[in-house]
Amino acid sequence: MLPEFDKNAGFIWASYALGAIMIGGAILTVMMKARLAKAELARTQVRAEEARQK
Amino acid sequence: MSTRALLSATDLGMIRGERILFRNVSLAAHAGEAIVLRGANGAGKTTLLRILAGLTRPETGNVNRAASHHWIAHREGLKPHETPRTHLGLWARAWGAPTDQIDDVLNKMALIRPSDVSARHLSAGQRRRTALARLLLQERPVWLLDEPLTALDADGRELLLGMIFEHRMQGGTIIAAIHGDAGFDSTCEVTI
Amino acid sequence: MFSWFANPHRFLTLSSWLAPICYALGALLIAWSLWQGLWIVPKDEYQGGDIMRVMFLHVPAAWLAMASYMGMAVMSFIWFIWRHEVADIAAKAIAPLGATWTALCLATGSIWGKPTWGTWWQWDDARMMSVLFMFFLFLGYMALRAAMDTRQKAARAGAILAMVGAINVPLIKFSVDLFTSLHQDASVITVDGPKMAAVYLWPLLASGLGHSLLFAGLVMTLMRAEIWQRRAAQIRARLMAGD
Amino acid sequence: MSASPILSAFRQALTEAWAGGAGALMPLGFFAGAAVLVPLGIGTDPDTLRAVGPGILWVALALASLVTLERIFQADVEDGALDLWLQTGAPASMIAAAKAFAHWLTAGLPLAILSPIFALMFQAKADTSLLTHMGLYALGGLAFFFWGGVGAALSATVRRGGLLISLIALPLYVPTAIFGALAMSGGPGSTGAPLFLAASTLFALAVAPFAMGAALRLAAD
Repeated sequence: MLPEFDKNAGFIWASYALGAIMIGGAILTVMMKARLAKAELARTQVRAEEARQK
Repeated sequence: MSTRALLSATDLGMIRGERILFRNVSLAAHAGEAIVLRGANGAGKTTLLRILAGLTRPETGNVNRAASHHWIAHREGLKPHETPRTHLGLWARAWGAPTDQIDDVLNKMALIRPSDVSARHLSAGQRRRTALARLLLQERPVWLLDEPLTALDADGRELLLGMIFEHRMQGGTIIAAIHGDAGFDSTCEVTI
Repeated sequence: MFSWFANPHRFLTLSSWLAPICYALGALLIAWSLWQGLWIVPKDEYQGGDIMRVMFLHVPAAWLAMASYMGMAVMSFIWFIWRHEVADIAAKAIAPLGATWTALCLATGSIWGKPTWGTWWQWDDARMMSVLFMFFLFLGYMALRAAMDTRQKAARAGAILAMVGAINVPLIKFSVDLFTSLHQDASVITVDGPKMAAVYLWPLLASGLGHSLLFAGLVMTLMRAEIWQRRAAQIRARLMAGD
Repeated sequence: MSASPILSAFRQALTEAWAGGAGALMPLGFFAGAAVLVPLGIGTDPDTLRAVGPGILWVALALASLVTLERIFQADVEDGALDLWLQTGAPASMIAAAKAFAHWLTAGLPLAILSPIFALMFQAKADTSLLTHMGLYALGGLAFFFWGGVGAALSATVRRGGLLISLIALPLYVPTAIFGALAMSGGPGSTGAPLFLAASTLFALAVAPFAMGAALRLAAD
């Protein structure tokens, strides 16, 4: 199923593997950062709400 | 006493990082007046003074400067290699003030003896008096003083209070951030 | 148009639907270009055989290295002049992502260079050298922002550096071009139009667009994270101040 | 816009550089160190040294400029002089340019003037080209001190900002280093390179002061 390449196959797969790792890593960190920030904001808003009620 | 304010600020606000330092602070300094800024350490007294001096950009509000001002801050602006004489000489030339008056300014500030000692070897009091000597180099109506009394001994305080009194008599104004007893009667106090 | 940048709230609503579209479209285009580039497109002996297939990753990364830095510089300029917060948030979000694609470009270029020119780093390659200095400009920007103590100072210092960097990019590019003699001249977009066969060109443009859309989506998500972070920090500050 | 504040800023920077002693001697020591260490590292065969010489001296000049630049604005921030300079009414860019120029005069120019000695150590032929190279080192050094000045002003409030200055200044030094080394290589393109070097230095003199001024206003904010 994978395509057959000539003698430089190693270099080609290495490049694309590196691309997958770096871009995949970027996507994961960005998504994780967004989720953490959103959760942190929600938590802080709840705390602010409680403080206002006290 | 002319009613025109020498320096006025309206609705000043400042934030540091995410913390609101102060909000809608307004003041106006007229000839002969003295405004003392009060507040705990780190409350923003120095920041407010720096806004009035035009060094710091306020978050909200603006400052209207009708007259030139002197700036004497906690960090005196003395280079380690400068002596009182060269320091005053440099700033007299920078401001276009006459340089022949330097000797009697040094005399008035009791700095004749250490006048050629480089700042690195001066005492804190002598460094403070060298900075205060800049006030006499050129006649500027507004004096912005940040904790001017620190590091001054008894006759140093006496000297400064005399200068302040004389400056106000000649129609100048003072805005000073002071911790504790000011030593002069201020027309109004702004607490942050 | 600039007032649009001013309001973080408006940006949040806009990006809530625009970012997913960028992700979807970007993924689609990248997938198609990969499928074409690796499976369909014939080997080109003149360009060194199969190794030229790396270009479907290397060329978009090179394009994004330059485009993202210029985007960051424009955002910095808008923030510096009109103080629109969203512009600063955009510049701050672009930097790490731009640096990632720049690093990717350097890495794939080096891997591509080994079989083609026999060295892992071709000093005489003007484009690779320019991308290398873009990488340093990104690092300098991020290091400077991190070294500042408040958010406002970081924004202002970063803006100054980004603008100085951007104004120097043409000079750096020119000096590097003068310095290098041996180089594979830019085969995609040249004065007399793309010289490449259409069968290579379409996947290349598709992957370029795909990477750009993915990049834009990631920048928007990172900006949303930054806005939430700042909101939380402001609420915490008010809580601490007790009003 | 009276010039007296700018002249005074220039004079203060000049005396500060000389008084501290560090101004002139440290970069010289750094420059000599780099120039002496390299032959020990890459071998002393005359041909390689003659080929590599100009390039090494450019790198040494760049690094020497970074050594002195870290202090020129940081000192003013710490002792409060910057606050005074920003209130003299003179534009911050002119004050910054005066200070950067003063530091070039006390550190960059001496290195350029001494460059023939190091060039001879790198087996350069003792002919008039040494003098023209001296001029090129001076011209290029000016661009180093102005672009490096931007990095120094931006990191004036950063503790141990030296590393940050190098990271910021490195890409900005590239054109000067390339044109400078090319102008001295004698190979193809070396006739036009001095003009490009002059052009890139003029570009630095025109652009860098405004960036330095904005950065100093930020440092005092």
